[in-house]
Amino acid sequence: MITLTHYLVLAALLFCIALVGIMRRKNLLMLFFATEIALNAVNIAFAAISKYYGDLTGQLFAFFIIAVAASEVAVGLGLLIIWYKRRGNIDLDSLQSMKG
Amino acid sequence: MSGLEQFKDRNVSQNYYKVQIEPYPKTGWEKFKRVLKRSIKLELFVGLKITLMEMLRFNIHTVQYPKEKLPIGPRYRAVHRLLRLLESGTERCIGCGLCEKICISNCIRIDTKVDEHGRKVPTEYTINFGRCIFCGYCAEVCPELAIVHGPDYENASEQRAHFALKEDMLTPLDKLKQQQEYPGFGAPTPVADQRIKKTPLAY
Amino acid sequence: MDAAFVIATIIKILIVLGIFSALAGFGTYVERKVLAFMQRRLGPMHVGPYGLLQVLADGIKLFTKEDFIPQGAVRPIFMIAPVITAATAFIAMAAIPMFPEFTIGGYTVKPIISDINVGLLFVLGVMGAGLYGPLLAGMASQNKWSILGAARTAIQFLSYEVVTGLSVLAPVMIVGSLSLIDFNNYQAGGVSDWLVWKQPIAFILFLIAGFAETNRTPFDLLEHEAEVISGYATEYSGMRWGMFFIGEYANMFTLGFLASLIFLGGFNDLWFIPGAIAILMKVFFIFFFFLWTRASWPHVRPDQLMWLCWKVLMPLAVINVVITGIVMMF
Amino acid sequence: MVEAIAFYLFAFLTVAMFTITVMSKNALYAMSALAAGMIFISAFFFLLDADFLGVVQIIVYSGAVMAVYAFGMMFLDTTKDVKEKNPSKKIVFFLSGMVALLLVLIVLSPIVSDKVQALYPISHDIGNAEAVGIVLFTKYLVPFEVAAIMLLVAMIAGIILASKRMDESITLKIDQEIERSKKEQQ
Repeated sequence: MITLTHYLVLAALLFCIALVGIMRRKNLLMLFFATEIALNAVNIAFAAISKYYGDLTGQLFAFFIIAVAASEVAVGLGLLIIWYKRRGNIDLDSLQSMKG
Repeated sequence: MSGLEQFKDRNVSQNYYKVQIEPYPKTGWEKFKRVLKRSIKLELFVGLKITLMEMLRFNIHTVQYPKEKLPIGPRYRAVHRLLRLLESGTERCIGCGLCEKICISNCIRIDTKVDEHGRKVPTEYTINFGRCIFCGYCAEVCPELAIVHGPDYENASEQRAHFALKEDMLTPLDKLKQQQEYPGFGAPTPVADQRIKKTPLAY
Repeated sequence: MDAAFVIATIIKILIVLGIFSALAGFGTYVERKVLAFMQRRLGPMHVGPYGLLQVLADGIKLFTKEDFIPQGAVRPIFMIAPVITAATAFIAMAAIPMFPEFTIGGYTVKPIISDINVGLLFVLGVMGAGLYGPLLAGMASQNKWSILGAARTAIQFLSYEVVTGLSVLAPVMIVGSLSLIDFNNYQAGGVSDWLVWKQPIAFILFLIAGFAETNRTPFDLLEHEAEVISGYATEYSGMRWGMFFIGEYANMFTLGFLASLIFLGGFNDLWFIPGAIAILMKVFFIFFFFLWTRASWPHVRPDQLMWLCWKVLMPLAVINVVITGIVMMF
Repeated sequence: MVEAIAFYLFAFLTVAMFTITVMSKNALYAMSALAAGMIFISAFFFLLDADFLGVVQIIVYSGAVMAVYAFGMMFLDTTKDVKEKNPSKKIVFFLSGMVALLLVLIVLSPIVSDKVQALYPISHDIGNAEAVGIVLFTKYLVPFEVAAIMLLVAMIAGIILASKRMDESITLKIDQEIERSKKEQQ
């Protein structure tokens, strides 16, 4: 029998994978990938909680998270394109030009 | 072969007609008018109608090539032929090497020797058909009308070297009777005599 | 979850896979013949009677051809990309009711592999996920033409998915369900009940977007020979290339079934024609329409494609949805 | 039984795919593994009776978001390895601490959850899509509108950001510009 804890552990596991990715990646695009994993992990947790408590709020939160992710992609990719045009690469280290 | 006569008529220019091209719309209003005209006349569906009518009419023009063939022009430039003299059957080529010299893709090779009658004959005559562009210069330059372009255009083979050796091109002795005089490219036309103007000896 | 259900599902899956793979091959033959007739040609004539065995010859050729992988390519992705195209095309068929229910030996067969209540969205979503085939193929090929094809895949499929979704939204509002069986039952009352009369704009938009999503001719910019050699499929050979085409033809049939189920009355009886034959006729008419336009209409440029999608089709779709909503409110 | 098998299968698949995404040096592997993982996650939603959410996951995430990322990936050479930074010890300790905390919270959650009341209970008479719609357009109408406005803002922002100086070529730079960008980088 699969319980809520199973789903929560899975979500936590995926979230940790995403955290590892965020720590590790230097490339801006790959960093975005890791954040998408984190959002998805949370979505699983929300859907599972929604099912096991018989409450639709969790699913609705998942919808809103998906909407946030979609808008994040639009804006993030636009910024990324601008940065690429200016610098010719999308390394995170090159974003430090404002540092004194 | 009947029904293919219409393809022989290559003089198509009499059926040309000029397409009237409308001036390209510049302002937005003109563009809008064009869109309106096109959509009300449903130009896209006119195209669909034409193709559908063609399909229903079933007016097929395919020539199923290996089974039926279109006639080729009498002076078509296909694989070369080396001709023989009709009476004696000896080779016409005198090994002068003009074709070798004029060949623009540099694909003809001749090796000659002087035979027992004191006559120069080619021992080797090869054309590299990987390089030959069938321009016809060799046939045009040949003073003895020995090399001509034959009508055989179906030259598929396992090897590139086929058709290219002297034995392949030369008329076999037993087929000497069937060798038509000057059939192909490089020979004078049948009415050449009437066309030739005598060169005056003194100006 | 009894054993009979599992066995029936497996049999249905096998039948769908077998029939549609074969139909994809036969589709190429029909396409070549129809195009040839429209262009005053004969098409394939040599292999078998009227060239019927040409399909077989092509199949043998594809299977025995060398499976070539370029040196610089990303091997696993390159190898898996055609499978994605074929697989998504067949997965999309899982939620499509192909025929009316019938009974064999006392066992009622539902000719749908999985009746989920969001069937329509599922089909559209999986067909949308099919864009990964050309996309990954183009990006993994290490070829400039391929990457151009992949970029075109991304913009074209992404843009037209919006139009497909919005155009289907208005019929969904009228029927009030996302299940394709409900769509079919809504139009049970004969030709006058067909949704195409209530939603003509949605039907036209859906068809146009369908052309773009199945990569058919007025919009087949992914592999427009004159511009990008063969687009994403430039480096492919043999059966991997063949799988792209099985996927493309399967998608054409999926779209045919979708359009006939949503707009053209589905598998309801048509006058005296039984429902199963009626839907087959509709699907084959749409398939024929695909070929017909291919013979008649020219390609569009990529910028015209984007212009058409975002400045013409999408506003039309949105206006259509709004008007449908207003009409339904009163 | 079937549910357990499906859960473990898809759990394994998603974890494997996301691990590839995070660990792979090749951007193309990362992208395709992420897309596959997104689709596998929709399987969990189907398992959890959230059909509509599952389909939205396939359409929005795999269909749109990942395709846009793939479009962004055309800037990278997909066959080249991606450079990475090495995280410091502190971050690793922090991460493991976070994991421990999360696990404690997860194990504690059933104790807390006994007191939770369902605010918008799932009714099984109507389908998932209808149920979601009813709650979304009554109780959550304002957040829904706000989300719509946010998407609109994001769309406009994306268009403006990406189309700025679109007429300038990024591959065919004139020499002065190349010199200038070299100086900037120094």
